[in-house]
Amino acid sequence: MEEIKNKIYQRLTEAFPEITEHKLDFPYNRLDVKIPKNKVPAILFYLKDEMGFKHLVHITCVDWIEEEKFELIFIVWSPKEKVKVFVRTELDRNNPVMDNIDMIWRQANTYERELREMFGIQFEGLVAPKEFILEDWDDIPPMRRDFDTEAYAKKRFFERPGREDAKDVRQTIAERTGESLPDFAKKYSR
Amino acid sequence: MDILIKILGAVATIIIAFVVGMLYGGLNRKVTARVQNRVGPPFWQNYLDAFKLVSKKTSIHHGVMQHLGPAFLMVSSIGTLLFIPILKGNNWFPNLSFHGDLIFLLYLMVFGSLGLALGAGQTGNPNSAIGVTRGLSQMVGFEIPWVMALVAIMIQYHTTSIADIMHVQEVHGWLMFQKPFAFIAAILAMFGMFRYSPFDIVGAPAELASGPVSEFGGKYLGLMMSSGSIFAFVKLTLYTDLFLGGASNFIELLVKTFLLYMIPVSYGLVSPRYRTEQAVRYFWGWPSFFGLLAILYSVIF
Amino acid sequence: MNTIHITLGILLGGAILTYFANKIAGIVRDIIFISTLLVAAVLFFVKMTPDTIANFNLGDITLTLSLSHFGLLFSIIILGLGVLAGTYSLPYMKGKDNLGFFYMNFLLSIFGMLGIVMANDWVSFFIFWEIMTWSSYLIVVYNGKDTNKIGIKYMLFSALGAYSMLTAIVIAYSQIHSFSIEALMSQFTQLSVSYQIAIPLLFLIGFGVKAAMMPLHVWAPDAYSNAPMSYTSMFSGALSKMGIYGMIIVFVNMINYLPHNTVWREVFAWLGATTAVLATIWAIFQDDAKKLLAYSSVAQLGYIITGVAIGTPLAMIASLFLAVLHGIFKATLFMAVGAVEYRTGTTDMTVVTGLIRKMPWTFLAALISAIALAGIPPIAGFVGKWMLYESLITNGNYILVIAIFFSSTAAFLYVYKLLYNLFLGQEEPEFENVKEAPALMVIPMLILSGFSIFLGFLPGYLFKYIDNALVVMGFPVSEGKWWQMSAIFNGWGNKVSVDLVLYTVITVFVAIAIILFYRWKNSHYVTTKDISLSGEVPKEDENYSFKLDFFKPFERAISPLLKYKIETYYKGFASGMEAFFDFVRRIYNGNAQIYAIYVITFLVILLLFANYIFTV
Amino acid sequence: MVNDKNSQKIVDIIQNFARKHSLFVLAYGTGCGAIEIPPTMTSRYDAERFGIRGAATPRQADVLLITGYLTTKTLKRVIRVYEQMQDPKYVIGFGSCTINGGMYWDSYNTIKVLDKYLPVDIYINGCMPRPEAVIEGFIKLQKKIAEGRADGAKQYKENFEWYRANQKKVLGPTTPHIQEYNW
Repeated sequence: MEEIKNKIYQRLTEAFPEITEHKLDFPYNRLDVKIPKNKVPAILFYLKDEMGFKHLVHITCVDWIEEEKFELIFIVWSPKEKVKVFVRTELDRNNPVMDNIDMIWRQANTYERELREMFGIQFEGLVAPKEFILEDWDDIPPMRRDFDTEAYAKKRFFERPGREDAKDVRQTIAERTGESLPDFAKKYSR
Repeated sequence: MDILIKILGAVATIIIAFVVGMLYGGLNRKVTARVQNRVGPPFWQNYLDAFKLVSKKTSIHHGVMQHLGPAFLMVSSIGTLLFIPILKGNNWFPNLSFHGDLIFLLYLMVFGSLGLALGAGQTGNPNSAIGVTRGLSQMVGFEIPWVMALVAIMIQYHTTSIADIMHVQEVHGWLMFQKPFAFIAAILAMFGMFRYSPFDIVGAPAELASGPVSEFGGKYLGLMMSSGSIFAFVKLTLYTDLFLGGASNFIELLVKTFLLYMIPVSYGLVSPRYRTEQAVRYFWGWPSFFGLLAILYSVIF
Repeated sequence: MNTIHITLGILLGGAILTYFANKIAGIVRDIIFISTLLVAAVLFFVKMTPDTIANFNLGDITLTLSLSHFGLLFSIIILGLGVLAGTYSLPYMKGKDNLGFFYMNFLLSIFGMLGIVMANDWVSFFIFWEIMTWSSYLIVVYNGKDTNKIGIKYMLFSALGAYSMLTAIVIAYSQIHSFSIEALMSQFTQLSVSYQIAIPLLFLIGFGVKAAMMPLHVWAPDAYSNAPMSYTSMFSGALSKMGIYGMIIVFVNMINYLPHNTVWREVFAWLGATTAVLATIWAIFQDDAKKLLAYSSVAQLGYIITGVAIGTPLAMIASLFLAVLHGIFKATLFMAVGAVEYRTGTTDMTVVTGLIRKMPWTFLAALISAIALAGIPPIAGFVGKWMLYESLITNGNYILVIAIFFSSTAAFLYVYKLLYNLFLGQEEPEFENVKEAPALMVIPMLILSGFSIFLGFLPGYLFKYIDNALVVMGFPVSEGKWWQMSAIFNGWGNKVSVDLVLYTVITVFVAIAIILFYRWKNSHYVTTKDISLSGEVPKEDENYSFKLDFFKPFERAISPLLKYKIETYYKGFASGMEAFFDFVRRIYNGNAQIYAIYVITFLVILLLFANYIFTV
Repeated sequence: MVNDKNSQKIVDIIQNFARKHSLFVLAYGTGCGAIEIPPTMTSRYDAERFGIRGAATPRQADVLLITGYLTTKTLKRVIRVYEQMQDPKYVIGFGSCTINGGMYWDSYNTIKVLDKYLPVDIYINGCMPRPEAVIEGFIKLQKKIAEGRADGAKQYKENFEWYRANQKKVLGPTTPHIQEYNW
């Protein structure tokens, strides 16, 4: 396995000297490379067409809020070599723009829509309906780490007294105080 | 006075048909439950369901055909009921059984399907229309063996009247044994007529949201349910009259119709579901073969 | 001068006047057109007595016209439908160009049909037949797309029919030296065997074309759907019945006397049944309402042909009843589709949707006629179908009954397709402003559907005329044996009392309506967008009506049959015909000059053989 | 006679008896709790012996089961479905998520208190409630119906503004119009 991974890495570095970081010592069949974002479509094309990585497993994103970066990860899989390659790239967190790659794999379109909605990453030239899962979302994208989901939930949704935090519910029920509800609604909430 | 008695008789027939049909529906549920190793609902469950549906406080409609659909259905059921002899010798609630014959009944029976189809179409729900096209296709399927069986009987005894056919059976014995091929064809067609599994794709709840009736609720659904129960009784009585020699008293009628009713029910319990084209081809396969055999038998003998 | 002269003169004069009145003003043309029809119809029905005889002298040949009871039955269809379709066409045709031409041909085809049913000799029969054919041809190519191809198809088949008919007439004349229809009938048995076979066969080809019998039906769907709907209601309702008229004459007076006539009957009954079955299947898969109705017409004519071919008294009553009734309900359906076309501009069933609330009266007429077509009691279509079945069963045509029954049950499918796609389903914003058709279009439809209901419980009124007609043809009086005022019987003495059916249905219906309308206010109207769809609300521009591949399951079920029948037979037949047309197109090339030369050539040929034909 | 108070009462009792024993449950699974319905309905626990059976569309149904957490997106559909059901109709909140948010108490897209948006007749506690608990809940609901206290639909109608305001708040101002409630 190690030899195969080394061989793949050799071929990749020969074709793409721009690869900045790599990590080969993951257990099993995983191989990580990092590359500037303008080279991502090229390396994905190369992986798919020249090296037999036919399957796009996933596109995902990590929010490195301390470093002001988004890290995009494209996972591709070669059914012949049984090796996964993680292609990482970094985006500026304040202006997250990425090239659209759904001409390489059609299914990338779905992942890109999800990333656009959940992280606010703009894919240039992505043709897709505006909304993916959320309807009428009016806040910052919810998967970003600076999005405070608890505060949002508190602001947005009603809350049963005694369930303000992650404490044991039975304890809070024991300490429950009165609720401020209209009379008719009291009847239906107990 | 005479006409008053006739009207009272007709009303009594309708009530009996409703009660018995509903009872059979409940027993069907009970039997199904017992086969599935359940307790099941009480046998009077269907009465409660119907009453509850009718007593719903509000209902909606999409237009005039949604009223007319259930009405057509009910007209078809009750009309057919009034034109078949319930008991042998017509000495008990003869109604209008002297004034119609088998071919007339064939056509009156499909009146309801067309009415329901139009009512379902008015709702604008695509599931309804899909269900209707499946139902009508299936109907074209099972009418063929059914008509073949009827034609075989008619040409054997040179009559198209049900009362005459019942009379013939008093002399010659039950047609079930006299004309076994016709009986087989008719019973196989009956599976499609009752729309139990495996021919229940018309209103398949999981994929079509109950098909044609998906926009009908409240009193409309209650009326359809009642009409379906009456219609079930009508079909069973018709089969009894045609093949089982009719019934000379009410108990006999109940026994015979119940036994007949259990045939599609028990067949449905152990069957998966046919797609529409499979169902249609099924009916044009062995059932039609038996139908042709029956005609041949009648022509030769 | 008697009533026949006057009626025909009015129609002919009216036709010509209408054409020239078009040059003056539209309103004058309309008034002349409709008053011609009305005056002719009133005069005909009030003044006409069956023993009137009118002679027209054309040189040496004398054309004799008289009205028998048999012709009277058909002239009821012709003039009744003519008046209603004429009324209907006033608003329907408004704004089209070349209207004088259309109305002239309209009147001329009525003139032709009326002439046919009164003709006493084959020459006048043929002349009027050609007037009818030509006027209908000119209307078929009057507008619409692809008129060249459709027109040539129609013309080719009509020519085939006409010339085979002419050949038969010539042969008959050469043998019996008389053009009189009665003479041929009375001397038919004395002809030699080859003539006894050739003459009816040639006649049946001629009439089969007009009645759209199986191998000769190819022109019908296109021609029916291409003519303006106001004329198609007559084209399908009345004009096709001329073929039936001729067939009845041939079957009753010639084939009855042939030694092996049951073979003839079986063959033609099966041709009719095949027509019915195949045309029904094709009708199910049409997406254009006009085409659907056109195929349905072919199918219904198939029933009638079957009944005529069987030829027992009950079958004859059944097919004549169906013939009249087909005129009534199919005309209504064509008119209703025409009304939809008038308001929405299209009859494509995948486009039009949800018109029931916009055009309720049109829907009512279409519904009643559709029920009549499907043959469901208590509407009159049932009476005809019942008698047809009974006649087939009692006559021993068991498999034929199954075929007819299949076609009749499958008719539910296209009836539902028509009603659902045009009138039911979700409403479309595009048709938001559609209004009910003008009164002059709705009233004829409602009158005709009224007849459908009326004949449903009192068919005796029509049976009386049919009885008289059949007595003329040599059948025994059938009143009391096959029918009473509101009851019908079969050969085994079973009966259906149709009035009781109606009363039962109405009683139950009223009772149910009371139950349904009890606490009326608790039932709310919601739009067709408000449907249970897993909580989704269709957007304004979304329409969820089920339109495409409407009977796909059925299509899959009969796909082996379709493959066998349509792919190999029909396509092969059609392509063979196409190749034939390619050849024929050199003759019928659309150039009037060439046509003139063609006609002249034909006349020259006729004159060359004149000695043989006329003087022997 | 129907307007007479006592006879109206009798009619009510009869109707409530029928309603109680014939509950058509809308098969509309919203969360993970939907998986508890098949065992409840089928041979093991057999809810049909209480007259409980599934209905395919909201037009035919009496009971709306909210089986578990409700995202805002689902809530929109659930409200629509509820409004399509015909009076009388009942809502059963099923599982802790409908009561107080359960494990989704701090989720950004899951509502926490169902009875602010729809009138709940019965809550069934648990995560998930077992079929025994579900049947127990149904029996409680039947008891309420028999006593004539299960009038959630009436409350919804009378306080429609309040409910609608709550729904608007969570579904956002840009909510595409929910079709008008057509009673």
